[in-house]
Amino acid sequence: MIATLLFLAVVFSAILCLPVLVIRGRVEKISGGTGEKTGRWENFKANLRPQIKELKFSLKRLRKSPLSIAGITIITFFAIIAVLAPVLAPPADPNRPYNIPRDGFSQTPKPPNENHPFGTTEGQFDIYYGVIWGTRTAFTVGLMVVGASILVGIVLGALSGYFGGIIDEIIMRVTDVFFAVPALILAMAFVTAMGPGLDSVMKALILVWWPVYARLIRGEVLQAKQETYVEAARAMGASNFRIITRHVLPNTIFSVLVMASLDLGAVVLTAAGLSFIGLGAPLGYADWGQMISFSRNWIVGPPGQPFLYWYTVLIPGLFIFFFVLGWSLLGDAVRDILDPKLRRK
Amino acid sequence: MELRAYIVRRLLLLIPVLVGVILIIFALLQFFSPVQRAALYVRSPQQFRNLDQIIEKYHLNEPVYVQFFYWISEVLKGNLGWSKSVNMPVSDALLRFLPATLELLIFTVPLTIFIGIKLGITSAIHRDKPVDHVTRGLAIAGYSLPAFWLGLMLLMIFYGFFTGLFPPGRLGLDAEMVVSSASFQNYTYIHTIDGILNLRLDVVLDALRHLVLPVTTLTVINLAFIMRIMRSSMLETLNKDYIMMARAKGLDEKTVINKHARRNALIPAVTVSGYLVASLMAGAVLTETVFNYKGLGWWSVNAAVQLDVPAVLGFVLFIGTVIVITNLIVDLLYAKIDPRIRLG
Amino acid sequence: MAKKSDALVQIRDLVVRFYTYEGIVKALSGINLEIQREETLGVVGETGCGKSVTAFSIIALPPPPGRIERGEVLLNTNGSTIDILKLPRERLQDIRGHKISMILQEPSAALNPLFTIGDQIAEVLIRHRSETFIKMALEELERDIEAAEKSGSSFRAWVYRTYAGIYRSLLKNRRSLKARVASRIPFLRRYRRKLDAVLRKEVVGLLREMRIANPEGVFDLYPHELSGGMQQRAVIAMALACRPKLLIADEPTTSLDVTVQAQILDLIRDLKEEFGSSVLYITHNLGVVAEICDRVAVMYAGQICEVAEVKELFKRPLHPYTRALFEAIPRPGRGFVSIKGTVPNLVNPPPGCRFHPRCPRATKICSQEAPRMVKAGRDHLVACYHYR
Amino acid sequence: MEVLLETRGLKKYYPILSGVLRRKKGDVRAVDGVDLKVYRGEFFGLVGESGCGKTTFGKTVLRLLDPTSGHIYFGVPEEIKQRIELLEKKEGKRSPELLKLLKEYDFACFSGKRLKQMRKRLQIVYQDPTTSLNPRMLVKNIVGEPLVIHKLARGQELEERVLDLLYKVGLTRDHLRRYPHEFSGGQRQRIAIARALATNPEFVVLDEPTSALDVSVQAQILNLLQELQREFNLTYLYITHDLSVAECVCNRIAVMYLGKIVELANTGQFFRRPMHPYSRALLSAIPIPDPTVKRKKITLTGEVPSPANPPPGCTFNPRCPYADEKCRREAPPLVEVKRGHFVACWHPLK
Repeated sequence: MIATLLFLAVVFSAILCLPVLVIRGRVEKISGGTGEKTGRWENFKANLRPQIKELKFSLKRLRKSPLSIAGITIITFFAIIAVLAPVLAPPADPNRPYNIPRDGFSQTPKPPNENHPFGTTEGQFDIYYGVIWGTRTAFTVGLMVVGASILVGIVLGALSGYFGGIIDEIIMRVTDVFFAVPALILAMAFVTAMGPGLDSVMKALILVWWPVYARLIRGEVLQAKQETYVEAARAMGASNFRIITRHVLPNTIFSVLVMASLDLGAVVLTAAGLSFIGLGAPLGYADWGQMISFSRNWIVGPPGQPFLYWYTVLIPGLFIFFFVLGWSLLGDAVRDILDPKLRRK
Repeated sequence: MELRAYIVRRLLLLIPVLVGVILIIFALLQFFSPVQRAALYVRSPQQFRNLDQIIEKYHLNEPVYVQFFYWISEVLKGNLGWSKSVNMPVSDALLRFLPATLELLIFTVPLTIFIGIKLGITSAIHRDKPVDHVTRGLAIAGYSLPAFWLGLMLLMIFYGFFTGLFPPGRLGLDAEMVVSSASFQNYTYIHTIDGILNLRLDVVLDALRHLVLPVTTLTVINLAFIMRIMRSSMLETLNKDYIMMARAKGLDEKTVINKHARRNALIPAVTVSGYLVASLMAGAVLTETVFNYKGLGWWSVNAAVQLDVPAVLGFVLFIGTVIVITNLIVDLLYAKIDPRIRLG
Repeated sequence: MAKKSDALVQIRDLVVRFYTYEGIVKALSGINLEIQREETLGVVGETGCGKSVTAFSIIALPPPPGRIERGEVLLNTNGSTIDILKLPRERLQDIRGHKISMILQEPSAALNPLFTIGDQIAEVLIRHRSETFIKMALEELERDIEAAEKSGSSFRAWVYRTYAGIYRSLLKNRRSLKARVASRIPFLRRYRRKLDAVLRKEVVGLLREMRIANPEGVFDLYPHELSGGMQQRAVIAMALACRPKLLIADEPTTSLDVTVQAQILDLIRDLKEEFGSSVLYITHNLGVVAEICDRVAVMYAGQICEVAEVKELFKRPLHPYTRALFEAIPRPGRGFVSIKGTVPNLVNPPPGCRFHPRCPRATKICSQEAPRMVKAGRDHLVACYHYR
Repeated sequence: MEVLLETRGLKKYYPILSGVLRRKKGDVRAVDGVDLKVYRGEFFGLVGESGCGKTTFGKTVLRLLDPTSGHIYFGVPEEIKQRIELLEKKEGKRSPELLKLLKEYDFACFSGKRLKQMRKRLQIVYQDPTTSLNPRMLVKNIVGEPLVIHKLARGQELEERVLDLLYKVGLTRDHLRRYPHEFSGGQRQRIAIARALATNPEFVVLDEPTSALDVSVQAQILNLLQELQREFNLTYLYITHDLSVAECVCNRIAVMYLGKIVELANTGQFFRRPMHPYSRALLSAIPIPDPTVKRKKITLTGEVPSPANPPPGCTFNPRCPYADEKCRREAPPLVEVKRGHFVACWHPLK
């Protein structure tokens, strides 16, 4: 598990600092870095000032639109839960924190009481513990899949968009194939083949999700390629690699970020779907999808009180809903702000 | 003529995609031992006994490309193997469960597209006014709702609280009796249509009652998809000069929006509706499981859970073909609407 | 200062502001302008001086996110004077495309790509002159009915009579329910064919007047199938379809080639004579102004600095900015004279006369209070304290 | 006067693909065989209407577009060009010696290292300042990029050279660390010019540098270009459709029509007495900023035919009032009718 956390941190930082790195001309800095010590530092600070001004402008706009405020607050709320999970719900067995503690084996869910603040599910899994650690699973799955898909998508998308010709034709036909079958169904097939379990779900989702980014980036690269400043760079004698990294990607990276935030929600949804069907996490693993599947036959209470077992259905469901809602709101708001046409209006 | 060339080129592009889907499925097969793969070639239950005889017959332990050749010839003959979850050949199972999913889609697709476009346009016209924020918020909420959870909640309210108002499953017990009785002529196995054809209003009503919840779930989930595209393409169109010109011609706002703006804004929506069918299929899988609405989705989930590989792969192949064909139809529709493509 | 004059259009104290994220752009601050009958008034100025905004505001269509804050646009037609900006939406739409119509700079963008040229022109005719065409259709129907009765086929006569009935109801009320229902029913829908035929004849005649080769063929073409010049001619046909009193032309030839521009300028001049309409011609090219305009207004940063008869203006430019504009015209052997400084940012424009930061003759008063329009000769107004 | 640029039979065709297998059905002949000499230090004007191929010619000369056929010589001695022509006639395309010579001197055949080295000597300034600068790059990096690519300066020295370039084009130190969208149109074009001068080139293609700017800003840029030409002994290929500006700024003018040069002359000769019917019509169509002058207008009928299927013979014949049977059959060559005055017409006007 520590390995996944480490990998998680690397992927997360890759996504975040990739644009900053590329924009600020870090690459150029290294190549031109001989100047004496102090020169480099002012240079670094001086280079950063306009970018900060630019960022401030976007943040000012972000604060204005109501959708993005809601989005950001929800995401920060979940991030805090994910980080503080060991504190909020101390794991019984430290090196297997994702297993929900069971309090007996009876099949009827018990309502919320003092040592199970959110009650227990069918099979007495503590909902509170499961939901808290479920947040961490959601982040892991979401970031891993989106991160990996972005990396694969950028490479293939940039290649097929920039060079066109046969490469473009092949990569595009492969993405068409993946688009021909919906993500959930293809993932289902992969998981059946590779056997259930969270790792195979993640592998399946990465396999299924990269075409989305390959096609998005290819479109953006095709568009950026026609811009005059790319032809001007060619006129200067810039190499293809330099053009892609310094001109094409910095102008397309932002739409990838928008897609990433929207997709993070979609990935978590699909993963939860798979767990709901029973193909995702093993029994007792802290995963929202699985917790909802426990509540399947308890949605209709006995004749008298229809909502007797409301907690087994409602609580995990709300967690998924708000998690995905947060990312979608943020993605939608950021898209409006970053859209060059609307940006200056 | 440009349009004919466009169609033929789209058809030719179809073939590599289909081959691609088949290759993926074949690649997945390689995860299994020859014994499990033998199940693919079984036509009837008794054949299960002499599996090794089947392994020789289809050279299952020979190099991959040889197996591929035999496997393909079987698939083209329609033999997709045996589904142990429903004890019938995969191809027959496909035919048996298809009508149910079709019935679900007949109601969901038009509903989603119609409401999606309507909402998209209204929220684009009243940009940044309360209407816009509300509709966009609702659509995003719809998009973020997990399909299966929404299904459960709807059941809880309309089936639990209002005790049996809109039940899950496909038909009530008595309607089931009528449908399976001899007098009832099953033309399409789509109960609403058969009911009408057999003039049995009660069957139709009962089928509709069972359809309400799954259709709502699917529609709410996919609404945001169409609405967002419609809204941004409408916003773009409204800034165009010919809209300004239409107003300068003295046309009233309604004509400007409905005649000039809407048609141009529809073009991107049409190209994207290909993906809508794909996401509806994915949604159907979950919805049918929640409402145990015995359609293709329900069957595929059961097969997946019981590791009934031939069934799942047969289902994926079928869905892939269906979506590729719908994409083709959408492309042709796109060419028909936009004269710039049609006349090249 | 604006007395009750016989001018066709009087713009009084027009103020337009744009509400953008960077702040409120004061696009137009108090525009006063008059357009006489059968006159071509040129509006000249650099990018961002507000000439297009003025044009669009005349028919109350300021480009978004602009809003008309204050001012009147008085239209004097057959005796009555109405303020267009205060008109209810319904009456405003009756004027647009009928009394005042527009042609834009990019012809390819001004035509809807999904409709044929004929459709888009007929649309204007139906909107504003539907009575004349429905009457024409009725006359033809009457003739068909007699012919049908003479030839004894009573069924066809009956069909034509029902069509005539629908047209009469359309005459009474443009959105008559009967006509709308009829156009839904497959068989009855054919009643429109007669009206379409009449419209087609009219539109083809119009296209021929625009000197378009093969007007019959062009009627059924889509905009992307025409060249730039042809597209602009179609837009002009659309604008002049209802014999408007005023044609607003927003740089119609800037995106065309020189040779095609010459053809379009000739066309506009001849049609102006023939149709007897006034033209508000907006451009930044002084050569075009000299060739086609009778009177010229020079605009700078949302204010009008000088208005004069064209020969007078070219002979004796009084306002320092006008003088600088004429200096900047490239003449061989004299190199290029540029105006120092840059166009001001209109979010917080310079106080007083907005040209004072760049004006060689600016004094203290120029930066305190905006100069008023002063009469400096026969038909020559200038807004400057130090004109000479 | 040393010939800096010479093109021999330069052609650039775009294939028209149609039908199912995207078979080539024909060619759009954007540049259809152009022989042109530009002398060092000249302000050479290339004029014509849209679609005549002037921009394509400019970009092909810089190898931003790969020519279909023909040669491009930059500062190549005369006898080498003769040698190549001779070899081509005698031994045809395959002769090894010819290929060696071409590899060595014909810019159209350069590749890899040699092509990159050559790029230092050639630069381009585009029409629309907003799209020719990378919106997400600081001015410092935009102007400095050519120096970084050719490794001419690094770190502090790079910043000094960039600052020096900005001063030359009339910008200051505090413009260094700003994004392009914070500048006016005129200032952005100055940045583009600064970038073009970074590797102090010899030959600069100006692709309608001022047509997107207002008259007053245009004047500033044109003055700047003339000063820079004097200071750095630059040679300009000035592409424009605005003849009134060309008259003031160019010393020689070539008129292009449908991919071919129809007339080439000194500015004075050209504007006093153009000899090709198209040039005369072109000049007469320019509106004169003087209301008192009513000049005789030769308005051409119809519009520029599409370069996909140009008319046979002289491509101007359908619109030419003097066209006769010969014009319809045979395309006229570019002939030196008077000293320095070339016309491609069977009946040049007197």
